[in-house]
Amino acid sequence: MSREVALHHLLGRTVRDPNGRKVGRIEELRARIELQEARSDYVVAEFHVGSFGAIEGLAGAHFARLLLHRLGRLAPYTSHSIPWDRIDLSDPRNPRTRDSLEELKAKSAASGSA
Amino acid sequence: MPLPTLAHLTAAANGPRAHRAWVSAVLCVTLATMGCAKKDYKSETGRTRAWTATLELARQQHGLRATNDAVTRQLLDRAIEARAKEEPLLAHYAKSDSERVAARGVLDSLQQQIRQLEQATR
Amino acid sequence: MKKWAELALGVVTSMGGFLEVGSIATGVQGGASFGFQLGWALLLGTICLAILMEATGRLAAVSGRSYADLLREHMGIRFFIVPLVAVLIPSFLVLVSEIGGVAIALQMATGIAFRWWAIPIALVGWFLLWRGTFSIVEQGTAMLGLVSLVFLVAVFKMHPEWSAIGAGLVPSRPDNDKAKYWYLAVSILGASISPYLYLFYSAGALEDGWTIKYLNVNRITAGVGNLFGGGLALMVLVGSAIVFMPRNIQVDAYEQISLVLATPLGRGGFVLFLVTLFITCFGATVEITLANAYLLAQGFGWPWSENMKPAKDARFATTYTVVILLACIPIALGADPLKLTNISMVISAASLPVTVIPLLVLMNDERVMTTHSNGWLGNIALGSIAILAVALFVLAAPLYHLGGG
Amino acid sequence: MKDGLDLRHDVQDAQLVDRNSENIGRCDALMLELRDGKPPRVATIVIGGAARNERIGRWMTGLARLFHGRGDGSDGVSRVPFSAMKTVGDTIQLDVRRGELPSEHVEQWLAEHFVCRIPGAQGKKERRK
Repeated sequence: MSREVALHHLLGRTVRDPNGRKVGRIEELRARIELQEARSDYVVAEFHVGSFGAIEGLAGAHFARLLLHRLGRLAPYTSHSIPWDRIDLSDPRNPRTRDSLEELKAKSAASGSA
Repeated sequence: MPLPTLAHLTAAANGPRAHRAWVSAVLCVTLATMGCAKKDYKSETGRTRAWTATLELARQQHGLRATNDAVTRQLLDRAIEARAKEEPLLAHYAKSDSERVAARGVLDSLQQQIRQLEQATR
Repeated sequence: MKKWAELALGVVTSMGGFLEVGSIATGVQGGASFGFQLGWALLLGTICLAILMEATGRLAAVSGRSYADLLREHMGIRFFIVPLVAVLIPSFLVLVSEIGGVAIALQMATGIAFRWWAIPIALVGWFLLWRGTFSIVEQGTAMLGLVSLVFLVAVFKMHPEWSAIGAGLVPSRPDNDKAKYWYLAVSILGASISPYLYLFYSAGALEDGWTIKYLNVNRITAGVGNLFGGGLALMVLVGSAIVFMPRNIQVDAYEQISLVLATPLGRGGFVLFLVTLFITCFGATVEITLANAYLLAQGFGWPWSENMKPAKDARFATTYTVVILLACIPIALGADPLKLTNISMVISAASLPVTVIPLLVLMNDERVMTTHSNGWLGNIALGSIAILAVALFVLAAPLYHLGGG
Repeated sequence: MKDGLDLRHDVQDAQLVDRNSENIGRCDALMLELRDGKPPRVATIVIGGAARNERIGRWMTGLARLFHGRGDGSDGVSRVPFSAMKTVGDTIQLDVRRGELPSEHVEQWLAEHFVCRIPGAQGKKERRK
């Protein structure tokens, strides 16, 4: 069974962990090529979920944040790269991670991308 | 950590509210700009005197053949138009007797300039 | 040798194309009411414009893409609509004013009422766009626009106190009529920093095939060319200050402006004023029409180029045709060109944030700018313009209420 | 080519060109196919029409309905399978011909019924040096 969903319906959606806590919003989907016998397809490999909801659309905040970042990593921005199979899209309006927020943070810290 | 790009920043504001706020802000400014400047006794006497001075300069330049008849006539028309508009405005804004007398004087000297320029162009 | 020719051409193009209906009208009104005192607004506006044009030109030369194209791609269609509308509305109003300027010049020359000229002007402008190439449209009108140097001649002939003009370049507070002073400052800024100018400039960089090798040409064209152009606009303000201010003449109609040049230079000055008004407004008419078509075509991904046959980019050609024909309607119906100009300049000033702020972000995106992204100096400059733009957005409407009209 | 495609940054809203490098609009929407037990597949690029209006906002959908009346909104929409993508860079090249795309019908209609009826539409314009 397959369903179609538009990319712009996923972007900006709030992602929650199994306990209902907010992980962030979907900011980007990274696709990779998947080689098959007859043809090759692009498939979504991972979801980038970040906390930009906090400073909605304020382009100027870029510099404020850059400054904060330089001044001692005070920037409130966090992001997670979540592999496709660790996110549950059975209800595309309410995406959920399969890992809890703590596990995600641990993984992010381990891969050094926090 | 990647730096945010324009796309990231706008992604976060995907809700329709932020967008609508922008549009309505632009609309408000557009509508608000359709208003008009403040008018009072001082501004209107100033405007009337400015037309008197314009016609004086226009008559001088007309005499020197520096301008053409078309512009002189257009300035004259504009001045007549302005005088017709200022007369009731000044009557409305002049609050004291002295202001009314002064307003009369300002309008009369514009009328005099109009007459003189009319004669010069004839 | 070729490089020098290109630099000279760039400078002449920005200089000859600088004056248009807005800078003439706001400069004359500013000079008549406040003497040299508003020179700083012109200087500030010119510097801001030079910085914005340098940035959008660099963006185009480095990425090979126009500013409108990048706006759409990086903001997404949802947010692109905001700058799209916020540029289309004021630039359409400015376009109407420019057609009004050309029409008034013809009225003063012939005595035939300006409204009858609106449709012929639109048709001639359209014909130039239909048949001409980009360089004819841009450089041709700018070369002829050099006739505006007559303002410089007029000012020299009147022997102004240059130190007083210099003093006006430093901002100061007015003694009276505060609302009018700040309103005129905003409209001078709005006339100098029109969004259509830098959108047109970045599309033009692509029409001229700029690459990364053109960064110096861009810097000089945007910097030196605009400073010279701003200098000319300052001469308009100074001339008006010398002729009108001692006589207490306020400017309520374009016909009055002809006296600025007729007084020091006689008949020759008068005629050259009409030619200047005609050429500069006509040049701006075709450029704004094109800027609107560029914005839509690049935003929606249509084929576009002024160098292509209209049959090859039908939507683009249809857009400029419709835009210029629509814009002549208000003038044909007899709308007051000076009032229209004043309103357009204020709305134009208010629309700046939505095109300036995204530029600041794009100029720092290394995926777009590679190694040519903004340094700290460029960021401070653009950041200050962004703050100014927000201030103008907030203040434009109230100031128009209090001081304009 | 770099490792992977960022669908939002690299694909959505990107300038699309056809086989002959002519502009054919922008990626107004990107459809993903969600599959059970398999990663979502990048399925279709959509150009024009209802998807674009919907992304702009509800007001645009309403506006479009006002103009087009009863139409189901599928007119003038091109749906190109993502497998037709040849290259991704500043623009995305699709292995299609401009003439085949429903979203390009407007361009062709305007060229035929408006632009080419005006003299000079096919006349020479110099290419720049």
